[in-house]
Formats: sequence, structure tokens, C-alpha cells
Amino acid sequence: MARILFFGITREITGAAELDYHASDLQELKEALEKDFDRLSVTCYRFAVNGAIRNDNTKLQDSDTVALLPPFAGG
Amino acid sequence: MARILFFGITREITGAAELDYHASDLQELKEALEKDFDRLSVTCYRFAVNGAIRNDNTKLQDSDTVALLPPFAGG
Amino acid sequence: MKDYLFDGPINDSTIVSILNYGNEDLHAGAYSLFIGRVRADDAGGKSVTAIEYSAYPEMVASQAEDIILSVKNLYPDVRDIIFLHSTGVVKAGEISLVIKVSAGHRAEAMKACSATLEKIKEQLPVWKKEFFNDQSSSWRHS
Amino acid sequence: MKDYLFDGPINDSTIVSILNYGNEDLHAGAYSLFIGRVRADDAGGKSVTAIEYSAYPEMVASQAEDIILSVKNLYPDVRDIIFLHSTGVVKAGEISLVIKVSAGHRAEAMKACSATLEKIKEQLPVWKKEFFNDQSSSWRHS
Repeated sequence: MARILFFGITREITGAAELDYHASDLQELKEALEKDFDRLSVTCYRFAVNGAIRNDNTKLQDSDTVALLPPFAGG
Repeated sequence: MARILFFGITREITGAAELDYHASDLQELKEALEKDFDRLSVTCYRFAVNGAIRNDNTKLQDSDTVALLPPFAGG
Repeated sequence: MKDYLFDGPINDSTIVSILNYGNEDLHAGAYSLFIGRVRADDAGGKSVTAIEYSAYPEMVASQAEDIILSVKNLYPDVRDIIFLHSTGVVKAGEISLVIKVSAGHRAEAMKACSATLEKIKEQLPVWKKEFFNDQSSSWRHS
Repeated sequence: MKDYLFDGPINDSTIVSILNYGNEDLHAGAYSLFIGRVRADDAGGKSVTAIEYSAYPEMVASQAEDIILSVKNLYPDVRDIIFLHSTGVVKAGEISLVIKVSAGHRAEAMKACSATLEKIKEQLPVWKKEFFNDQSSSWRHS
């Protein structure tokens, strides 16, 4: 199971700071998440895998930490 | 007698923070000063009259305060 | 100073330590500081009373190092860059961000400070939720 | 804050009062500060140990007001500009100039701070004499 971290509005939508999911790549994870939390499908976010931003066809291993990153708003 | 103020290197040259001179305009003052302190003739400076920068044909009155301003070097 | 996040509003004594950090460098003639405060913005008849910032700390650290390195590469006269961003609740008028760039000369200090700020906005994983005087709140992009 | 000159190096507590001056303005989201320090410049095998600044105080006041007004006219988002320049001896590593510009937003704050500094260099009647580690000294243009 990969560890999934939620930030910003995605944390508010899931109600959790982190959850565990099994998925072979980010696309599969995205589908599973949006099935469980349908507001995610209308929310703008990117994925980071182990702290680096990655696109949807990135493969996942169970040891990975994936983060859902809404648009940054610091400063 | 107009009151003449010296700043920066012009104060070092004259050895005085201020002196009194009588002159009808700045050109005449400049000649009198450079006669008394010949290093002034090779020194770069502008005049201010009562705090505003003025050119050499500016008339002087005895109530005026004139300042010798070497190039500014603040900041 | 290896911390980039600060819990709550940034106070005077923290700003003074940022100011004095690295001041043994006698070739740094110019410090440019940017200080960001929460603004009591008006939006449709209501005004911002506070912002709650959240962050992804591990990624903040790696992104911060990347930002600092890339700005130093752009502006070789820069001697040091440090910054601190708040997390948690910061009320209107309080300080949520401090950047300090030290450089030999003024122009590079100021340009590098501006570049650091732009990169923080683009690259630092920080989020904000605005709270308004009518008790409503909303997530804010930018 | 109607003073523009400060006797000796500018200390931390003075910088904190500059920082906090006007902080009741909840629409000022950005402060840009420039801090100038005496640099231990090397020049022909000797290095600067201190600078002695002198000024024409009455003219400093009128020129400062002129500088502030003209920068505010250029950058209408600016809410306030204050600055303080040392007179007397300031040693290498000590602070001789602090400028603070507060504005609604970051870009105008930073551009106006830079413009204020350039105008100070051009228009403020301040002079400096550099002292070196071999006991020599010289008047410096710029």
C-alpha cells in the first residue's frame, strides 16, 4: 500500500491527512481516489511522488509516498 | 555678508564649517573663494542657495545662505 | 538557519535574528528584505481577518534549497539567501513571510530578493485558507 | 517619523521601530526594506575599516520629502516610505542606511524601494570619507 498525503483543499475533501491505497500507477490511484471522494474530480491538483512532482503515468511501488498538491499559494 | 557653508572635501580644504563673504552673485563668490583657497579651483562642487541648487549667475543677497556641495555620496 | 517554516505569525525577535544572521560577512554591503503581511482585503462586502497556512514540510525543505541555489546561480554577487514562511493562523496585519538576501551591492540584492519571492510563490508547497469577518472561509489560489 | 538622519550606526532597536512604524495599516500587504552596510572593500592592498558620513541637515529634510513624494507619485500602490541615513563614523559591517517601503502588493513595494534608493544616491546631500586599515583616508564620490 502506498502512503497518500492530502494537502490544502484535498485534505478538507477527504477529511484525512493521509490514507493508504494500492495502485500500479498514478492514473489508477487518481481513479480510485475520485471514486471514493467525488469532489476530487472537480478539484485542481497535481501529484508528487516522494516529494517530486510526477505525471499520471508514473508507476507506483508500495514504498512510495504520494502527495496531492492543490495549486501553491504561499508568499 | 552672505553665510557660506562648506561640506565634504570643501570643508576640509577651507578648514571651516562656515565663513561670511560678500558677493553680488555666485560667480563672484566662486572667484573670491578660489582666490582664498586655491585647492577649491580643482575641486568638483555645486552651489546651493538657501537649500536649492543654483547656477553661477544667480544673484546673492546678504541674507542668503550658500552651500558648497561636492558630489553626493550617500546610500 | 535551516528552517523555512515558522509556526504562527513571524515576530520582531525572529526578524532581528534573520537580520543579524551572517552579519560577520563584511563584504555584504546590501541586504534586501521582503516582508509579507496578511492584508485585510475586501471581497464582496466582507474583509479578510486571518489566513491559515499549511505546508508539506519535507517538500518545502527540498524546494527551498532548490530556489536558493537557482537564485544564487542567477545573481553571482549574492552572498546569502534566507527565508521563513508561516504555517498556522496569521491575522490581518501580522507577518507571514520574511526573505533576506545579502549581496555585495544593492542592485543584485534587490533583484535576487524579487526573484526569490516569485519562485516561492511558484514552487513552495504552501496553501492558504482565508477567513472573513462574516465567519466564512475559502481556499485561495495565489 | 520626520527624521532622516541618525547619529552613528543604525542599531537593531531602531530597525525594529522602522519595521513597526505604520503597521496599523491593514492594507499594506508588502514591506520592502533595503539595508546598506559599510563594506570592507579592498582597494590597492588596503581595506576599508570605516566610513565617516556627513550631511547638510536642512537640505536633507527638504530633499527627503521631495524624494518620497516623487516615488509615491510613480507608484500609487505605495502607502508609506521612510528612511534613515547615518551621519558620523560607521565601521565595516555596521548599518548606515535603512529604507522601508510599504505597499499593497509586492511588486510596487520592491520597485519603489529600489527607486527610493537611487534617488537617495542622486539627491541626498550626504558625503562620505573612507578610512583604511593603513590609517589613510579618502573622500569617495558615489
